[in-house]
Amino acid sequence: MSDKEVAMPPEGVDAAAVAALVAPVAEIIGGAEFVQLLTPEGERVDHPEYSQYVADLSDEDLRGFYRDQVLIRRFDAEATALQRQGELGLWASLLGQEAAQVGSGRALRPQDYAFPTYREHGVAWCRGVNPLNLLGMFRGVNHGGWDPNENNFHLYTVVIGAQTLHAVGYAMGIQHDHAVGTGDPDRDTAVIAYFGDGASAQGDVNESFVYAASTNAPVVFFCQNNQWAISQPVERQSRIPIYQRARGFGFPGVRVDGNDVLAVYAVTKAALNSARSGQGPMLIEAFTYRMGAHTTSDDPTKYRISAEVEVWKLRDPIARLKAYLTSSLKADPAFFDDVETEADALAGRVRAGCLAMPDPEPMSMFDNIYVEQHPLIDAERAGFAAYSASFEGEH
Amino acid sequence: MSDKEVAMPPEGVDAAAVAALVAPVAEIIGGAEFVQLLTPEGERVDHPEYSQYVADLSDEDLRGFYRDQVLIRRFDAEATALQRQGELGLWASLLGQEAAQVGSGRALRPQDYAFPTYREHGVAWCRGVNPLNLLGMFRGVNHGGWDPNENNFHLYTVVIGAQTLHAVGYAMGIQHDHAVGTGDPDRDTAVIAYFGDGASAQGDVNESFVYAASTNAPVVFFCQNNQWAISQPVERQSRIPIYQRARGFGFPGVRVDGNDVLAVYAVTKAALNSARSGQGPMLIEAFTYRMGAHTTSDDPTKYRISAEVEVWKLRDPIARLKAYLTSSLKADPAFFDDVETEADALAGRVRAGCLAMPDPEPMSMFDNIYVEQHPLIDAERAGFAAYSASFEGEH
Amino acid sequence: MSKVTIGKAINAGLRRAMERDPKIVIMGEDIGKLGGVFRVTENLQKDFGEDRIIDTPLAESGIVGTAIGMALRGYRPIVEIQFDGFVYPAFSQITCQVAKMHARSLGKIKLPMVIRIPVGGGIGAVEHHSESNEAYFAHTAGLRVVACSNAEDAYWMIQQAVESDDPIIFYEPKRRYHEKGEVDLTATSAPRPLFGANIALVGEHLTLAAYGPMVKVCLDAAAAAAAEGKSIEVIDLRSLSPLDLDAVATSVNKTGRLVVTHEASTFLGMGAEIAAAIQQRCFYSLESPVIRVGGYNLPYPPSRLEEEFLPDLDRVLDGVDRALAY
Amino acid sequence: MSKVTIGKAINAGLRRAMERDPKIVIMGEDIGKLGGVFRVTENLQKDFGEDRIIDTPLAESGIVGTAIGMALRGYRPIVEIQFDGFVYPAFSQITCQVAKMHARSLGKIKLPMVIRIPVGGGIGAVEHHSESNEAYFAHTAGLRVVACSNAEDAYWMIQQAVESDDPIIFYEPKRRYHEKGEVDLTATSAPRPLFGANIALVGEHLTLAAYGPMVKVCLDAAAAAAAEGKSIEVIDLRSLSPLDLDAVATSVNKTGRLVVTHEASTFLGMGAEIAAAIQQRCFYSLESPVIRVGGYNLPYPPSRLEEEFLPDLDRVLDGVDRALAY
Ligand SMILES: Cc1ncc(C[n+]2csc(CCOP(=O)(O)OP(=O)(O)O)c2C)c(N)n1
Ligand SMILES: Cc1ncc(C[n+]2csc(CCOP(=O)(O)OP(=O)(O)O)c2C)c(N)n1
Ligand SMILES: [Mg+2]
Ligand SMILES: [Mg+2]
Repeated sequence: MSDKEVAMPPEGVDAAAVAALVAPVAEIIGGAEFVQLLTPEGERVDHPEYSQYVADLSDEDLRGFYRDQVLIRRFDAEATALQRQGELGLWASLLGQEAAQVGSGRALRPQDYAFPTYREHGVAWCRGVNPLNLLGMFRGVNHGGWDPNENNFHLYTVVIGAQTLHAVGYAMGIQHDHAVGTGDPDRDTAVIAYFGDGASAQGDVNESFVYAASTNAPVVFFCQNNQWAISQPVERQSRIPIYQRARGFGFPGVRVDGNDVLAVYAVTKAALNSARSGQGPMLIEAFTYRMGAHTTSDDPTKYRISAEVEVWKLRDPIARLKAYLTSSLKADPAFFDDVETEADALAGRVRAGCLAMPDPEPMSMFDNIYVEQHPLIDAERAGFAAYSASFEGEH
Repeated sequence: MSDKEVAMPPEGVDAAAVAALVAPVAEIIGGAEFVQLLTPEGERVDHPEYSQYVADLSDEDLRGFYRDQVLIRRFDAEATALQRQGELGLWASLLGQEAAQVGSGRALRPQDYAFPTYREHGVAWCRGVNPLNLLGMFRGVNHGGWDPNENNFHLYTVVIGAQTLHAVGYAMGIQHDHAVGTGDPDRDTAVIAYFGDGASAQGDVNESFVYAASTNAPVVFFCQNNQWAISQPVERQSRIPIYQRARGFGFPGVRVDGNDVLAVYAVTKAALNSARSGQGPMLIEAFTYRMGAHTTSDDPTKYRISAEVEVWKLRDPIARLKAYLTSSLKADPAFFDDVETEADALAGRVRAGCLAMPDPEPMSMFDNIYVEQHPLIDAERAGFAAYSASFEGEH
Repeated sequence: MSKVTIGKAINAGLRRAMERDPKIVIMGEDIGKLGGVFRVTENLQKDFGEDRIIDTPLAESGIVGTAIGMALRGYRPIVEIQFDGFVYPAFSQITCQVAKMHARSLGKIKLPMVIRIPVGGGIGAVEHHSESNEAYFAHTAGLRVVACSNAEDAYWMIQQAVESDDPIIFYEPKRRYHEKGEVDLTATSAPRPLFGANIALVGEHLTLAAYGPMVKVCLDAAAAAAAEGKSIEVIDLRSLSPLDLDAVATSVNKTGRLVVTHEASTFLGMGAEIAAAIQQRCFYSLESPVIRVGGYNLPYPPSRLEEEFLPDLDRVLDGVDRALAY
Repeated sequence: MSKVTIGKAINAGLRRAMERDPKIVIMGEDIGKLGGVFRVTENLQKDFGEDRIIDTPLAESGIVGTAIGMALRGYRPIVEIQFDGFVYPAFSQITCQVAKMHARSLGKIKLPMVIRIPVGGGIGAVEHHSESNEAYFAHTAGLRVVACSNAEDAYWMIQQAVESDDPIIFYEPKRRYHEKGEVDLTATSAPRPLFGANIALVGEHLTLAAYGPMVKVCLDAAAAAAAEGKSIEVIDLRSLSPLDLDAVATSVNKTGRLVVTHEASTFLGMGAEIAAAIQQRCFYSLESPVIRVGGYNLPYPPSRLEEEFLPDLDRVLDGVDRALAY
C-alpha cells in the first residue's frame, strides 16, 4: 500500500478520517508477512516464495480471472437487486471479496472439494455451479439447490463454523482412500474450508484445527477476513492476525492480500499442493473487506463509518487487475467490452431464471426428510393431502 | 533431565524400552522453553526469569510445600483405598501431579478464584477445602460438597473443558468490578482455570482462549499435561506442545516442569501477578504425569507400558523436594517424621469421616433444584412422600 | 398507556431492569451499536456503556459459559441468542451447567441468568432462523422456560425473569416483534405472576391453549369460531416450565375439550406434555381427546413453504372442529 | 445359540457389519486399545486397524462433525459417545447438520451415520454419566432413535442401524451391558424390522410400554403382577422415532389401559408423546388415563439417591395399580 491513496482521498470524504483508517491497515499490508503480487495500483510485484505459483499462468488465465470476477460481481449485484424487488428474501453479497473467492476457487483441481459458508458465490462459480441455483435458498424455495457431488462444492452452511469440521472429516476420508501423497496429480485430493473472521471464534472451527492437525488431513482452511462479523470488528474475535491462529495448532498460516487475485491464487495453490502431497493442513487468511452490508437485512451505517468503505474502494480487486491487464497489454478494450456484454447477459439470464423459479409444491415438504419409509411422515403427508383437498372447492 | 536416569533403569525394566521412552521427554525437559528450578535429583538450578519468584520463600514455606504434597498424596491414597473397599463409587487420583497442584495452589492469593476439573484435590487442599468434602461426589452423596465462595474454589466440573469458560466469565466480572490493575495487592484479583491435556481439544477451552484474549481478562489457564486423556496420549490432541496453543490466540504460554513444585510456584505466581496487574491471560502447561489409572474404573495396562511409569517415578515431585530439603539442611529427619505422622492422622480422619458420611435423605433429592417455588417439584415431592409412606408398614 | 411494539416493550423492560439493578449486564452478538439484529437492545449500549452491554465474540457456548462465570461473580447476565437455531452450540453449557449449578452446589450457588431467544418462523428467513426449540429446554430439569405473546407481557415478563433467582429461557415471538399493544410504562407492579397462564379469552365450548406467536392465531381463530356460534376459551400459557396446569385443567373441566397448538413439531412438542397431563387430570371431564395442532415433523422447511408448515387459523379451526366432532 | 452379554452382542454386531462393509468406520474417544470405557469396541482396532477404529481427540462436536465429513466422502461412520451426558457439545452438529442434511440437499446427500450412546443410570456413577436424553433427539425431525433392551436385539439392531441410510441415534442400556441373553450369532437375518416394537410379553389387563433398560423392570413387574392374577402385556418399543404406535394402539385397544415408563424425567419425556398419541387414537377404548412412571423432574441425583429416583418394580406396579383402579 503506497502513500498515494492517502494523498488522494475520494470525493467528499474527510482526508484526516481516511488517513486514520488507512494507517493501521497500511502497516499490515506493508508488513513482511503479507503476500501480495499485484499492488492496488495494478503493478506486478514479486514475492520470493509465491511468484512461482503464478509463473505458468497464461494471459488467457489472467483474463479468465478478470472475467470471473466481473461476472460474479454482476451476478451478485443482480441478486441484491432481486432482493430489493422482493424476489429474494435475503441476499449475502460478496462485493469486495471477488479476488479472494476467484483466486482460491481457481486454484482448486477438479477432484478437490470445497466447503463454503453462505457467501461463496464466487467459489461456486469457479466450481461450475449454476449461479441460478445459488438463489434458491435466498428465495426460500429450498435450503440448497445443487448436488454437492456434481461440482465437489458442498451446500452453503449457515450455522457459523460447522462446515469446517465437515471439511476435515472429508479430508480424513481422502486419507482413508489413499488419495493423498501418491504423486498422481489426478488422484491426490485436497479440501478447502471457507469461513469468516467471525467464525474463527467458534468452538467448531478450533476443533477443526485440532482434528486436522491431529490427523494431518489434507485440508486448507481459507478464512476471508472481511474485517466484520455483522457489526463486530475482527478485533473482537482475535487480538492477533487470524492467520497466526494456526501457530497454536502446529500448522502453517499465511496472510495474503485478499483483493489480489494473483496472490490469493498463488497462496492457495501452494497450500493445496502441500495438502495433496501429504503435508497436512494450512490456514490462509485472505485480508479483504466486505464492501456492502452483511446481508440485505443489515444496516452497516449503525456501526461503521463510510470513510472506511471509501478507503477500501481504492483496493478494489477488479480495478487493479484491469489496470494490470491494460498496462501489460494482456487485454485490449474489446476484451473488457466483451466481458461487460457477457455480464449483462448473465444478469439477464439470472433475473429471468429467478422470476421463473417456481415455488415448491406444498406436498414436497414431506419429501427427502428420510431416505427410508417413515410412518409419521407418511401419516402427516396423507393428513395434509386430505386437509388441503378439503379446501379445494373454496379457492 | 540428566543421563543418569537412563543409566539407571529401575529393577526389572527393560533398559532399551526405558531409553526409548526417556529420549523424547528428555529432549523436552532439556529444552530452553522448559522452566525448571529443581532437578529430579533435587538440585536447585537457576532460571533467568523465574528464580526471582521463589527468592522470598522461607525455609518454612519450602517445608510447607513438602508437607502439602505428602499430605495430599496420602489423602489420595486413602481415597483410592476407600474406593477399593466400596466406600466410594469412583476416585480420580492425583498421584504424580502433587507438585503441579501444590505449586499453583500456593501461588494463589486469598481473593483469587480457582476453577478445577475433577482431579484438583491438591489445589482444593491449598485453598483450605476440607478434604472430606472432596469425597462426597465420588461417594455419590452429592455432586459437590463445598461452598465454592467459602474458599474461592469452584465445584469440580466433570464435563471436560466447561469450567474454563466459567473462569473467563468470572475474570470478566473481576474487570467489571475494577479489581484488576489497581496496584492494591488485596484488591487485584485473578482467576486460575485448570484443565487437562485432553481438554485442550474441546471447543469450550478454545473459546475460553478467544474470550480471554478478546477481553484481556485476568485469567491464568493452567493445563496439567499428564500425558494421557484416559487412553489417548497427548499427541492425539496436539502435535505441538500445548503451551504453544496460546500463541495462536495472542497471549503468552509457558511450559514448566510440573513435577518441580518451585518452578510451578514461580511460573504461576508470575502469571497471576501479570493477570492481576491487568496484563491479561496466560497459559501454563505443567508437564507432568498421571502415575495411576485415569480413575479407579480404568485399566491403564490396556494402553500404556509399565516402563513409562517407571521412568516417571524417577521424576517424582516429592522425592526431589525431599532431597533438596535434606541436602540444603532446610529440614531434618524429625520434620519428615512429623509430616508422616500428620499424614497418618489425616488418612485416619478422612477414613473415619468417609465411613460416617451419611447417605442423603431420599426426600432431599427435591431440594435446591430451583431457588423459587416450583409446582411440579412440589407435586412430585408430595407424591414421593405419600408413595414412600405407603411402604412404611412393610419394612 | 402507550402503544408499543413487542420489540420496544422488551427494550423498555430491559432498560427499566438495568436502571434498577447495576449488576445486570447483557451479553450477545451485535447487541451494542447495532442494537441486535432485531433492535431489541437498541440504544442500551449508548446509555449503559460497553461494560454493561457486552458485544461478545461469535461463539455461543462462550457467551453462555462466560455469562455463568459473570453470574458466579455476582452479576445477573442476560444473554441474547441471535436466532433460535444458534443456541445449540451452547446446549452443553445450558443443560449441564446452567440447569444444574444450583442443585449441584446443594443450593450454595444461584445462577440468576436469562437467556433470551427470538423464536419461531413466519418471517421468510433462511434455514436455522425459524426454529421452535422450547421442548428441549422445557424437558431440561433445572431450567424455567417462558414465552411472551404480547407487548404488555413482554414488558413485564422480561423484568420478572431478570428478577428471578433461577435461570430462565425467555422466548420472544420473532414474527410478532413489530406488533403493537397497550403498555402502561409507568405502572409499578406486574399484572400477573411470571409463571402463571393467562385466560386471554373466556369461552364455553372448547379450550384452546397456545403460547408465544400462536396466541394471536388462536385469538383470531376464536373470533372466527364465535361467528359460527362456537365459544372458545383461549389460554396463553406464558410459562412452559413450569406449566400452569391448574389453569388449563380448570378450563378443560369447564369446556370438556382441549386443542393445543404450537409451531414446533408435534412429536414430543409441548402439546404432548399438555395432552398427557390433561388426559390424566381431566379424564372424566374430557368429551373428546386432546387434539394437537403443531408444525409437521420435518426440519423447518424453506420459507416459501412455511405458510403450509405453520399452523394457521384454518388449521387451528380444523383441530377445533375435530375436537367438537366427538 | 450363544449366551452373550449385551455389550458383547453389540461388539459382535459391529464386527459383523464391519466385515461386510469396508466403508464402515468407528470413531470415538478411547475406542481403540482400550476398547471403549465399556469395552464395547474391544479388540476391534486390533482386527480392523487404526484406520477403521479411529481414536479421536477429546471433542464431541469434532467427532460428529468430522464423521459427517467422512459420510460425505462415502464412508459409513459409527460414532461412539462415551457417556450420555457428553453428547451435548455435539448437539448443534446433530440437530442442525446430521438431522437436516438429507432434506437440505433435496435428497442428494445421504448421511448413513449411527451415533451410539450408552444411556441411563443405575450404575452408581458421578454426575453426567446417567442421563436419559432420548426425548431431545426423538423430538428432532430428521433423526431416527432406537434403543435396545436385550442381547439379541442389541446384536441385530446395531447391524440394522448401520445398514440404514438414515442417521440413527442408537441407545445402549448402560446398566444392562453385562446382562446375558441367547443370541444366534450364525443367523443370517434379523428377527424383526428395526423400527418395529416387540410384544415382550402377552397379557390381557393392561399394557406396559418401555424401552432400553426399563424393559427388564417391566418384565419383572409383570411377573410380580401375574402372581396377583393381573395379566400384563409388555411392549418393548425398541424404536422411539419413529414410534410403532400401531403396536401400542393394538395392545391398548385390547387391554384398555396403558402405563408408560422410562428413566428420563416425565415432563416432556417419551411417555408424554405416547400418552398424547394414545389418548387420541384409543379414546374410546381407554378405561383409564394413560399413566406415566418416569424419573422425577430433577437433574439426575447423586448416585446414592438413584434407587429412589429411578422407576423400579414397585413404582411401576404402583402405576399399574393406579391405572387398574379406574
Ligand atoms: C452459530 C451461529 N451463530 C450466529 C449466527 C448469525 N450470524 C450469521 S453471519 C454472522 C457473522 C459472521 O461473520 P464472519 O464469520 O466474519 O463471516 P462474514 O459474514 O463476514 O462473511 C452471524 C453472527 C449464525 N449464522 N450461526
Ligand atoms: C465432554 C466430555 N467428554 C468426555 C468425557 C469423559 N472423560 C472424562 S475424563 C476424560 C479424559 C480427560 O483427559 P484430560 O483432559 O487430559 O484430563 P486428565 O483426566 O488427564 O486429568 C474423558 C474423555 C467427559 N467427562 N466430558
Ligand atoms: Mg467477516
Ligand atoms: Mg490428561
